[in-house]
Amino acid sequence: MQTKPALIHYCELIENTRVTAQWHCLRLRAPKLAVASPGQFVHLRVGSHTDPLLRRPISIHHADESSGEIRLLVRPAGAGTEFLVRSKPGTVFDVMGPLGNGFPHLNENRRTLLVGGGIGMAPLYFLAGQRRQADLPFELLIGAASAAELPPHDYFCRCGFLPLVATEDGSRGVKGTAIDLLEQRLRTGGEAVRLYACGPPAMLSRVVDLGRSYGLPTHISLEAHLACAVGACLGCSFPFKKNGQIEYRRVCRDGPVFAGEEVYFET
Amino acid sequence: MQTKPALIHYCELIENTRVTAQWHCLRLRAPKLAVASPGQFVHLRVGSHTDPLLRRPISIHHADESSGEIRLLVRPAGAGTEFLVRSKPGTVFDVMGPLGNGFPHLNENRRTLLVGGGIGMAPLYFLAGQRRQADLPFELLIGAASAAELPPHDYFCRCGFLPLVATEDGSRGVKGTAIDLLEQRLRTGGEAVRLYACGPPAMLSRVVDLGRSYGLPTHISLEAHLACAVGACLGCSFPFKKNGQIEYRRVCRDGPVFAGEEVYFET
Amino acid sequence: MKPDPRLALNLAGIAMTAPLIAASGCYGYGFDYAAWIDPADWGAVVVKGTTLHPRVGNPPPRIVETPSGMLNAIGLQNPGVYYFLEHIEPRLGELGCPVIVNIAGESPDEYRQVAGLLDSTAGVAGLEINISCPNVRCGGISFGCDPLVVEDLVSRVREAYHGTLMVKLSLEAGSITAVAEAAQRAGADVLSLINTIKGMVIDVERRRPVLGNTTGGLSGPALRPVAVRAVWEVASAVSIPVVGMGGITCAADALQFILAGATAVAVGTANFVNPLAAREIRTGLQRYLDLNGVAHYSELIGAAL
Amino acid sequence: MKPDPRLALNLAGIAMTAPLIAASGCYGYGFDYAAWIDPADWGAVVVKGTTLHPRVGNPPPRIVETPSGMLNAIGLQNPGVYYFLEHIEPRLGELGCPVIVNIAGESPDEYRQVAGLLDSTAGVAGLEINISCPNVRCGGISFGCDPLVVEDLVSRVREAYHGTLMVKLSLEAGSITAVAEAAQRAGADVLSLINTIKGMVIDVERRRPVLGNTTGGLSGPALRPVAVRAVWEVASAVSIPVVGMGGITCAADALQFILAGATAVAVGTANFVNPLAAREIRTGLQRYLDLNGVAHYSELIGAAL
Ligand SMILES: Cc1cc2nc3c(=O)[nH]c(=O)nc-3n(C[C@H](O)[C@H](O)[C@H](O)COP(=O)(O)OP(=O)(O)OC[C@H]3O[C@@H](n4cnc5c(N)ncnc54)[C@H](O)[C@@H]3O)c2cc1C
Ligand SMILES: Cc1cc2nc3c(=O)[nH]c(=O)nc-3n(C[C@H](O)[C@H](O)[C@H](O)COP(=O)(O)OP(=O)(O)OC[C@H]3O[C@@H](n4cnc5c(N)ncnc54)[C@H](O)[C@@H]3O)c2cc1C
Ligand SMILES: Cc1cc2nc3c(=O)[nH]c(=O)nc-3n(C[C@H](O)[C@H](O)[C@H](O)COP(=O)(O)O)c2cc1C
Ligand SMILES: Cc1cc2nc3c(=O)[nH]c(=O)nc-3n(C[C@H](O)[C@H](O)[C@H](O)COP(=O)(O)O)c2cc1C
Ligand code: FES
Ligand code: FES
Repeated sequence: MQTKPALIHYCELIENTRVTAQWHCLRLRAPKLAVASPGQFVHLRVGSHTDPLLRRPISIHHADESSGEIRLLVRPAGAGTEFLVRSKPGTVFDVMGPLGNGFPHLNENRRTLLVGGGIGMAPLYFLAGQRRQADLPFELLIGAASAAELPPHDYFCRCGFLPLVATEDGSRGVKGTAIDLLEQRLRTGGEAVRLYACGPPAMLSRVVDLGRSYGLPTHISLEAHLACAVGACLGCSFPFKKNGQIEYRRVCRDGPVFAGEEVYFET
Repeated sequence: MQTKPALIHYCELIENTRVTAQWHCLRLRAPKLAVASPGQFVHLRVGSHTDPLLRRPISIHHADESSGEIRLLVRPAGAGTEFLVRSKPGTVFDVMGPLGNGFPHLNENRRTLLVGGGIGMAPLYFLAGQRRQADLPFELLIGAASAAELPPHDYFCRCGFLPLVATEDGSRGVKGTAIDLLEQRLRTGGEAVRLYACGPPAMLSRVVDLGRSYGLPTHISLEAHLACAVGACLGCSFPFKKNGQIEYRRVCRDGPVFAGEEVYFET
Repeated sequence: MKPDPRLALNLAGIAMTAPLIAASGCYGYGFDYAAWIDPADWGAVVVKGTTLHPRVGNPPPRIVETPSGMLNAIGLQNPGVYYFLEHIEPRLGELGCPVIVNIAGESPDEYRQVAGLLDSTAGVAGLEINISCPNVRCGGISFGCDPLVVEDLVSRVREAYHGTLMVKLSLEAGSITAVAEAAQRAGADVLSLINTIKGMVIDVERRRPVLGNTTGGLSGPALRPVAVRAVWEVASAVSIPVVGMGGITCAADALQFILAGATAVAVGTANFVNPLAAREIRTGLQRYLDLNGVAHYSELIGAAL
Repeated sequence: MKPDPRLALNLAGIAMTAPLIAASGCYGYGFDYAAWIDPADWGAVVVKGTTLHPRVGNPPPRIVETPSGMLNAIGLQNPGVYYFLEHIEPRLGELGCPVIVNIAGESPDEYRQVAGLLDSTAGVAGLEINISCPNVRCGGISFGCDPLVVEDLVSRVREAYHGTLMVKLSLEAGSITAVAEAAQRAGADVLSLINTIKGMVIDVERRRPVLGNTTGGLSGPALRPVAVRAVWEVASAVSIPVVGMGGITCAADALQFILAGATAVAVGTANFVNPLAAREIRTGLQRYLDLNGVAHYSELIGAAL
């Protein structure tokens, strides 16, 4: 029997910082997970009893091989995410990962647009950092309801980039949605070559439409309720259209990142 | 509608101290519960999800009206008690109580013997303290497997009494069980008037037998798996023999303290 | 609590201030919690299963916790209907809300007799016929699985009893809708479901079942999705009102049953965890009506079908 | 893991290193976890339900969590038996443990056809006939509730298939023991139980069922006490071996089923929570045998009856 890589990692929480009115950034000691690439995720146990039962998927928000650390950005939505944001440093999490395909990291030296809606910015922040390090051009566009739901400026500064921001109430950046911002940047920002996006389905569907109009390929990260997270249970299937036929693909294993053009958004 | 006393109390954990190899003493701010009498218990939620589901009953180990505090002595036995012993000061517990009848507190100025087997000492410590304060004579007899399973001397000193101790391995006090110790004290300790006991069923059954032989009334505190803890569900019934017929009484409401002579110990 | 007209209902003749019922076997005769909690927080209370003759019940242990649930095997311990009529029924008025008596018997005739004795008693607003208890032969599931047996049994009780008649269904019938339809045909005014499902826990150290009775009935949140589905099926099949229960702990849980077709809900196990459940669910329902601009909760009945 | 002879068994012709099976639908075709975990940690793997024709499956959401459990409504998504034979079966040897194929059909004849196609294929050690899936008409519970229907269906499959034949039972039959006996009469070598129980969760904000399919099957620890009871009843009624499942998460849970009469156990949902379950349960069983001085686990089968 050859030795196989571990699927489960026991990772100590080093720091838990509130970065918006609601979101927390969790820094974990996780040397084996720090090799992950943007768009991949981890799947965490959220308690030691049978309720809550299933693990919860969280995107890798940042990974640093040299320090052996990863960061997660968590928005409390229910029992599982609340368990995470309430955890104290020193807690050891039971973490599966890294999972999923991740964003294709293309070395194109051309402008790409990264669009994050709400907590969907988490994996794009990681992708942005990677492009920044490789000195590849990009713009990170982020939408939120209001300034209170966005991390402060210096959250991004330390990675050497600043996002363009849209808030629905106009309390920071452009007044409008991430889509409004994207339209603006497509119209006025010079030639773009590719769109990456993560956020609510309605937003993703609009990103794909815009990509189509501008003839740009889109790479979108989908969400679904996950059980196994490795492709075994077919619980996370999302519809795709192939030759006019619906077929289901697994968000956890075939994705979470898909070519936007192939996704079938029900209307 | 007249106002009724509250059944649920939200009590802050002030201090959580390990007092034996395993047991923890939890000090709670609980002014409304501090009126409780020895032998009564509280019924605590042990988590905020549905597993573990039911509350867990714990005897009141000490109650002090003046400070508005109560203490619980907890032996980790499973998920519920482990939740309690792992809780950090500042945690607010959801506590039902005070519940149950408690030990009859008789002002007899005659020697009574209080027999605690293992964690069963918890409520007897409270009773002993009460008798000490009222300057009524008593002996507290405690049995355990070994010294490591007993609180240290000064745990008792500060209440102004010292228990007589039996350990099965002889590592502290008399070598033997609480029953061996009781037999010895009955034989040699001068006239006793009444026995109080709490501990495993086999021990209680022996205490009742000894009470019968010596013509002494026994008051024993029983345990059962509880659900409602107020007498509504009949889940905690324990068999009694009345006129040769089995009848069931509710540990939570009719007890947990019963006249030992009436309990039907199956053999 | 101040009654909210948006929650009031008349359940086949029983006027209730809210569609919230304390489930049988989980609230005694209504008095056990009364030192602390107003029983009228409920729209109605269903009291412990009552039989013709007194029953001592099953040997302990009678309960054991399971993941998000519990098994019970009380064995219908009760002092019998005569004792009930003499000592308990006269006091039921104190509770301040309608009382429904859950009844069981060892034969259809015993059911009929108990029902007849409870007919037109002042303290009793209605009966719930338990044909779905998994723990005893008496009142047992044996009566509740076959539509023909159910129709016969309910018809006999119907003849003897003139108040509101509720029939409590089990999921263990081959077809719960066939049993529901049979009960409706036989004259039931209301159906209530679900009763517990038979389960078992083994103590692996002792290598013996934990419960004195070997098996017991599963209740609590573990059961909830199965109960919601059963209510949805039954409410779609019958025209009489349905009382839904099984694992309800909060207003959102209660709403699931109402949206699935229940006219009212009952709460059992959750009382043990949170004795303030009735009050909190009531408040939670009010908040939902507020937030969603619903004029009366009945607009929600079956809205998810 | 080093095989422990105290755990080895032959399940009606299938040699297994331990009485531990990956449950159908929860372990794909055995390859999904294989990058990290040795499939041979299991005594055998049951692969996803396979049908004559490919099936796209149900619309999402397909899963929803419930208290200590989950509902699934996958809808038997699978590429069909021909694809299976061409692309998957030839690779099954890589898994390093026996593989059992779970089959379903829209008619008894479809079951027979699928079974015939899988007969004497090298990679397949046995079949599990799914007559208890609550999520589809195909393979559905409709086949699994009536003893006569079951006897007919199993007989036909038995004629077409000469390897080890397992029949998977549902609790939703009126009488699970009657169905079990029918399957035994028709020539089943092994019975496996329980499949999921139909449930439903309603999203109270949207006032709609959460699942795309409206209902789904409940699995996980919530179900366990009911599953243990069913195994205990069936194992007492038949003479062929029983594979027990439903909510097993650890060695103690597995032992409950074995003590209730199961010759082996299967684990589904727990894999999602703890992908190391097979290995940990195996180790836990060994520790139990050590501590209790048991020479072979089979001494424990039915020991709590
Ligand atoms: C690949 C992937 C990456 C993700 N990355 C992040 C991240 O970086 N940060 C973050 O905060 N969240 C992320 N999520 C979402 C996160 O997993 C869910 O919010 C979480 O599982 C909800 O669990 P809960 O117990 O907190 O809430 P629950 O009580 O389970 O659910 C709360 C609400 O969220 C819905 N919900 C539950 N699970 C999901 C899900 N998987 N997708 C969409 N809705 C769901 C429920 O239906 C409910 O309405 C990601 C999800 C996926 C699939
Ligand atoms: C009136 C009363 C007073 C009590 N006082 C104390 C006390 O002061 N300190 C203390 O540490 N414990 C006390 N107990 C016992 C305590 O309630 C149980 O140990 C606890 O409920 C076990 O829960 P768990 O989740 O930790 O373990 P579980 O996992 O639920 O159970 C662990 C083991 O304990 C058994 N068990 C569970 N509940 C009970 C019970 N109620 N009685 C007996 N065995 C049980 C189980 O069968 C199992 O073998 C008291 C019990 C009663 C009824
Ligand atoms: C301890 C206990 C005792 C019960 N006794 C009865 C009974 O006497 N008659 C009856 O019809 N149902 C009885 N039930 C079933 C409940 O009324 C209810 O149908 C079931 O528990 C499901 O609801 P729950 O999950 O809210 O508890 C009992 C349930 C419990 C937990
Ligand atoms: C996601 C999922 C898919 C399943 N698919 C199948 C299937 O295709 N065929 C089948 O017979 N059982 C299927 N089952 C049922 C399981 O094999 C098992 O009987 C059930 O889940 C109970 O076991 P558990 O609680 O350990 O999961 C499935 C269960 C789950 C959770
Ligand atoms: S979550 Fe199991 S296949 Fe995706
Ligand atoms: S625990 Fe309910 S009556 Fe005692």
